[in-house]
Amino acid sequence: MRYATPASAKEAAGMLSKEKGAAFLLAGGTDLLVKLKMGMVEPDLVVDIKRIPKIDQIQTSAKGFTIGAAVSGSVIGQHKGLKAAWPGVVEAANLIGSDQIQGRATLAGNLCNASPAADSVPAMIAAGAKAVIVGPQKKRTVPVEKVVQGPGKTCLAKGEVIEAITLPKPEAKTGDAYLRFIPRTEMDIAVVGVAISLKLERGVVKKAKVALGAVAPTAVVVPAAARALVGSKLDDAALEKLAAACSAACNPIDDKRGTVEYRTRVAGVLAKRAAKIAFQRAGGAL
Amino acid sequence: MSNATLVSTTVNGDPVQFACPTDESLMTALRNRVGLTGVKEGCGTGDCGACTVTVDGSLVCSCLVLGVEAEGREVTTVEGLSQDGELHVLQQKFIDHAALQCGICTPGFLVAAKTLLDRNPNPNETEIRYALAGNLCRCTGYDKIVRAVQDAAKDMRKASKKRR
Amino acid sequence: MRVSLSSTFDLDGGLGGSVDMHAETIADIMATLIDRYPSFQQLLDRGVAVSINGQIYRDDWTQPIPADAQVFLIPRIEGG
Amino acid sequence: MGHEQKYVDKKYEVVGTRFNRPDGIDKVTGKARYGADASAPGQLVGRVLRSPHAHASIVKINTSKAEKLPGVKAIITSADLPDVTGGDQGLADILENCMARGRALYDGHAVAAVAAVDEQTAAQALKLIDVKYKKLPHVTDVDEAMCESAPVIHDRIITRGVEPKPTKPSNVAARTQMGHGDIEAGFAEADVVIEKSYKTEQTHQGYIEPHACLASVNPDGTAELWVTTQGHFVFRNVCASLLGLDIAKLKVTSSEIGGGFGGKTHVWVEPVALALSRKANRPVKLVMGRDEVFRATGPTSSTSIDVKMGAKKDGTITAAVAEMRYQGGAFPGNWAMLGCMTAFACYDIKNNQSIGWDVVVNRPKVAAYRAPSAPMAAFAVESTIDELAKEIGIAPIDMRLKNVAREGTLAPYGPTYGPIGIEHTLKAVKDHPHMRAKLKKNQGRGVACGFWFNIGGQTCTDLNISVDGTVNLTLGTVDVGGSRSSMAMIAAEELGIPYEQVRANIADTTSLGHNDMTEGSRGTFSSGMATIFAARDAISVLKQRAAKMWGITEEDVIWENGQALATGDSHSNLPPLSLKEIAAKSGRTGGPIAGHNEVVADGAGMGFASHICDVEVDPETGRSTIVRYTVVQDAGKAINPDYVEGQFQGGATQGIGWALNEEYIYGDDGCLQNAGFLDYRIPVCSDLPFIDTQILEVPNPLHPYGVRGVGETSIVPPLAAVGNAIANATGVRMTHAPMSPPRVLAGIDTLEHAS
Repeated sequence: MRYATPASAKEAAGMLSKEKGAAFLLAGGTDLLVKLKMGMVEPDLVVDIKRIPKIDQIQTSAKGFTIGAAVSGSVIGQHKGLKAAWPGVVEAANLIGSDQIQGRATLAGNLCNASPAADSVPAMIAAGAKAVIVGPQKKRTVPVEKVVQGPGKTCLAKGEVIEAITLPKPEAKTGDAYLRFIPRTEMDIAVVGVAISLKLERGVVKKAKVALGAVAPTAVVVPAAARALVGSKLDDAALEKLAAACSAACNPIDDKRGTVEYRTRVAGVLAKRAAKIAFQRAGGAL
Repeated sequence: MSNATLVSTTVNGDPVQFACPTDESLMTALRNRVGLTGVKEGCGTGDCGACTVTVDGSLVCSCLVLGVEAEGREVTTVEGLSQDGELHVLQQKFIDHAALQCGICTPGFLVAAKTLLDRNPNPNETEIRYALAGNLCRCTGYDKIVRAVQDAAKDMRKASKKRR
Repeated sequence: MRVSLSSTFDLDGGLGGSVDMHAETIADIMATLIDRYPSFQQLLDRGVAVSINGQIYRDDWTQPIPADAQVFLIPRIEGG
Repeated sequence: MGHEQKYVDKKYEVVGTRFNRPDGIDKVTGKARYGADASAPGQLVGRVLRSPHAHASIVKINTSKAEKLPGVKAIITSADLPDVTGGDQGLADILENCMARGRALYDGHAVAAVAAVDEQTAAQALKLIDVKYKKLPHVTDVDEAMCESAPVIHDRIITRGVEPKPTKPSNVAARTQMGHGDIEAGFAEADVVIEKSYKTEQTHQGYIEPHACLASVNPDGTAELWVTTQGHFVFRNVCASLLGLDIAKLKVTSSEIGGGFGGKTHVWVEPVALALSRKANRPVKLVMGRDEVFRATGPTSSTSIDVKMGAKKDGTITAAVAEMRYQGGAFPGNWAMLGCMTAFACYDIKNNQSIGWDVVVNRPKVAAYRAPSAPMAAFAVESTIDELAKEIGIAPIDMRLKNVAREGTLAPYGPTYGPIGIEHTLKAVKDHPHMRAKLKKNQGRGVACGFWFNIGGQTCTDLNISVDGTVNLTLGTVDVGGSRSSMAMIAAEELGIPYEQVRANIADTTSLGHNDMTEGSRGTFSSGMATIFAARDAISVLKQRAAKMWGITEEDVIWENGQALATGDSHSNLPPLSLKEIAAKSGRTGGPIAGHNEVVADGAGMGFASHICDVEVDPETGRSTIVRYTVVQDAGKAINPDYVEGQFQGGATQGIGWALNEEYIYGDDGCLQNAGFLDYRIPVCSDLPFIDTQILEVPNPLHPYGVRGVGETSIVPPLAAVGNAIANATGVRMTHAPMSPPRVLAGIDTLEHAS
């Protein structure tokens, strides 16, 4: 296995595109090193992007936030501006593993690992996050929900590298939240994850986006769930409709972490709870 | 040793060089090449925290870091906690409170607890419990560990007040 | 003296029961049982402990047995 | 002299106080050396190839490609571990478990092993070993394994304990029955009868340190083994028997042990490492990965248990029957028998009967796990008692007190109890402020009791006094929870010197006589007893020497508070001689001063506990949170209360993990799906509250200080305590452990549909 530390995203892309063997990108490494240990991957080349200048920083601009691909969860958790703007995204990012994992795990890595149960992905989708992708030739920006195409599969072409995740500056009266269900209090993979962001106008939900994790091969956006919220003040009827829409959107599997029935049911339960948190964060009164 | 790479790094304040295969974890490199066996392997997959160290001040499972990534970084292990032959307050409190039974998880707990107290000198019980959730202990039920950290935090706050 | 057997023991066709004998130590009991019941050796190989007045002895066959003691043979246990 | 085992009430100076452990500094500084922390010149790395199938014939193993890989020094299969067990089926089972012999019996069963110059080469060599399997039908569920249609795993197994003796082999290794009274008459007397079936899933001891050893065998048959174990003397004997070595020529050193809980009482990779070293003629270090630990080392049984109990309206239990099925993995064990012995042990039930079925399945060989087999039986029985209490309308705590076993009660496994502490624990629970604390919405409270025998066994201890008066205490029982500290305290107590003057060490197998394992809660009980006797032995020498120094007869010397005193009017002018003074002159008064003891420390004294658990259940997700937990247990006498509390808290937490989330999950293919700490969910720090403890001391009549074993009992009550709390919070009686969120939610659903 060769190990490389390129000085730019473009250089990284070049290395990956030229490699004939199995090449892997290393950011936080919390997924890659597990796969290495278990013998699931045998890389010929590992490209460590952490030496790329500024890739471990969060940039704030008038348009929003640019989170470098090597920014760890603990750095995200300590960023006051980001926390105030997108608390749901920050919470989701911080739910990934222990403090030790937080010292390494990144949003871009969580996305590229393309696990159906990734915590940060539904939250990023609900918040309208985008991935800045650098290839050997060109750069493109893709909405997060378009990145993952199936378990372990992304839209990244050979040689393409996610350089950063961008989050828009939230509109006024916006709130987001992410809740997941795990059997313990920490250290588990989500059995169900629900992210909701919504915008209020005079106390009524004007816009909403709902995304679910761990209930389908990829995170799913649920327009019907968003429609259930829009126009409501989060009354019980709206919440019941939301729950029903979320449960209906589930297409999970039975596995060691949860059953189809349980995941479907709990998706609705968490949706209601997450909606309430997002609603209050947007300034709504329950 | 195929594809061995020479790594120059700082471990517990000392300059250290070691050669390791590129796919070797920092945990294995620290244990087998630097001789710091206080870094324990409980799982190798980041789930137990026994191999916890800090890299440039950031808390990590050293099993989820490549040895070659340590190039130019500063690594601190449990062996670096005591200074000039004196135990760190946390180390002493772990002994005083019987916060260890078998002791295999202790190095990881100490590094994690120290990182917590450096960041938050006055954590409440819940904060302590969540900060240590990445460290598994099978012997103690965590009770005496949490008490030891609370007591150490108290002493450390007193000491830092005195210094000021 | 009456030596009772745990009903988990099968001695030549019957479960449990009791055996009358003269015994001053645990070793005496074992010797008598091996003598009278050839299949007892197999039970012994799998592990037998002796309860004398409620206290369990697993190993020390020199343990004396008081005249009016309640003696009970039970399976030898292990722990964790 | 002084080897009187009987309890004597007295005041203590050191015992019962709290001292820091001698291994503390090494363990907090990272200096302590565990199984994987040793190395030897020229050592190789050992790795094991494991079966990916639940049950398969091994048609052929081709190692030729792997052998050609540069750096590979030895490859072994079962052919390199010939059966020299001489017809001892128990040993033969251990050998076959260490390395499959023609058939892989479970997912993870070792089929070959390699020793190579480094980790990378060893890993590559494993990939080059070509094993041709022929898959066979498998069974992993205990109930299914008992069916006529189940694939029979061993042709040699004919069910024991059944009349007439079966003619055909099956997966049922043995039937056990015990109890007393007239069951039918007992149920006829009952006003209320409850009958329920329970299931518990398989759990693992979950010690954080994987099995690890460093083996070195010489061509002349001498060998050394450094290993993490609960009993290096037993490991020595077993390994020597399996490899055909002379016992005295195999030196085994126990490393610091990173947790065992029963799982390190059995050999797994040690004989393999020795065989690799024998073949390679170099030291071999073999460290298991976490996935290997889960797939191939000692989990506890999964069970299926039916309980029927009847009671009168006043709460008197008139009859109790349990039928319990325990699987022992791929090899027969006596786990159901242990379940039978413990099921009703907390109670005085006139008519009771337990029937046990020991069953084999295609899972790893079951090993002891802290009070083995008792927690599952207690889950079933203690849950049923709560149901009875509910039906009758009596408080569960009163129901238990009404039927509690006492001194003189006939134990369900036969004998009559001596002085025991279960009633004391229940009364303490009843009086505990925890029982009166207010519960919030969705919260419930449960109480449950637990029993474990505790065992003694062979023990051997040396106590050597240095010329400066400091004392080396040499022990042969591995220190798993702080016993070195407790033993040093006992030696200090007996000798009358400060704790700091005693250094306790664990000896290797060449330095001391045989010691049984640290298992069955015996460490402090048995080594403690041997330490007392060794110290008293040393005191008699000290008195002889003092007599010599004074020039008086030994009969005129007594030992008090760490010094020799001359008694009698004629010697009243002689100043006392301290241990230090006598030790300083030892070279001139007859040589070194030492005390020794070899003992079979039987009579460990039954351990009883009662636990209180408060739980909060999320009615929408079925998730249970432990909000408060109290352990009350009889320790006989707590030598070092810190470590006794630690045992209570640790055991309770393991039980809570089992109650809530821990379980082996097998796929339809018979393979283990959650062989890691990510999905085998042991409790993490944030899952728990503080675990309150209350130590009771009902002296064990067969220990000089009254000590009882304390290590295991605390894992017995939690399953039922949690279950009873969930029932109290939700009205749902959970009969399947772990009571994970999906199971609890399903239970809540059933209740809602019913109403």
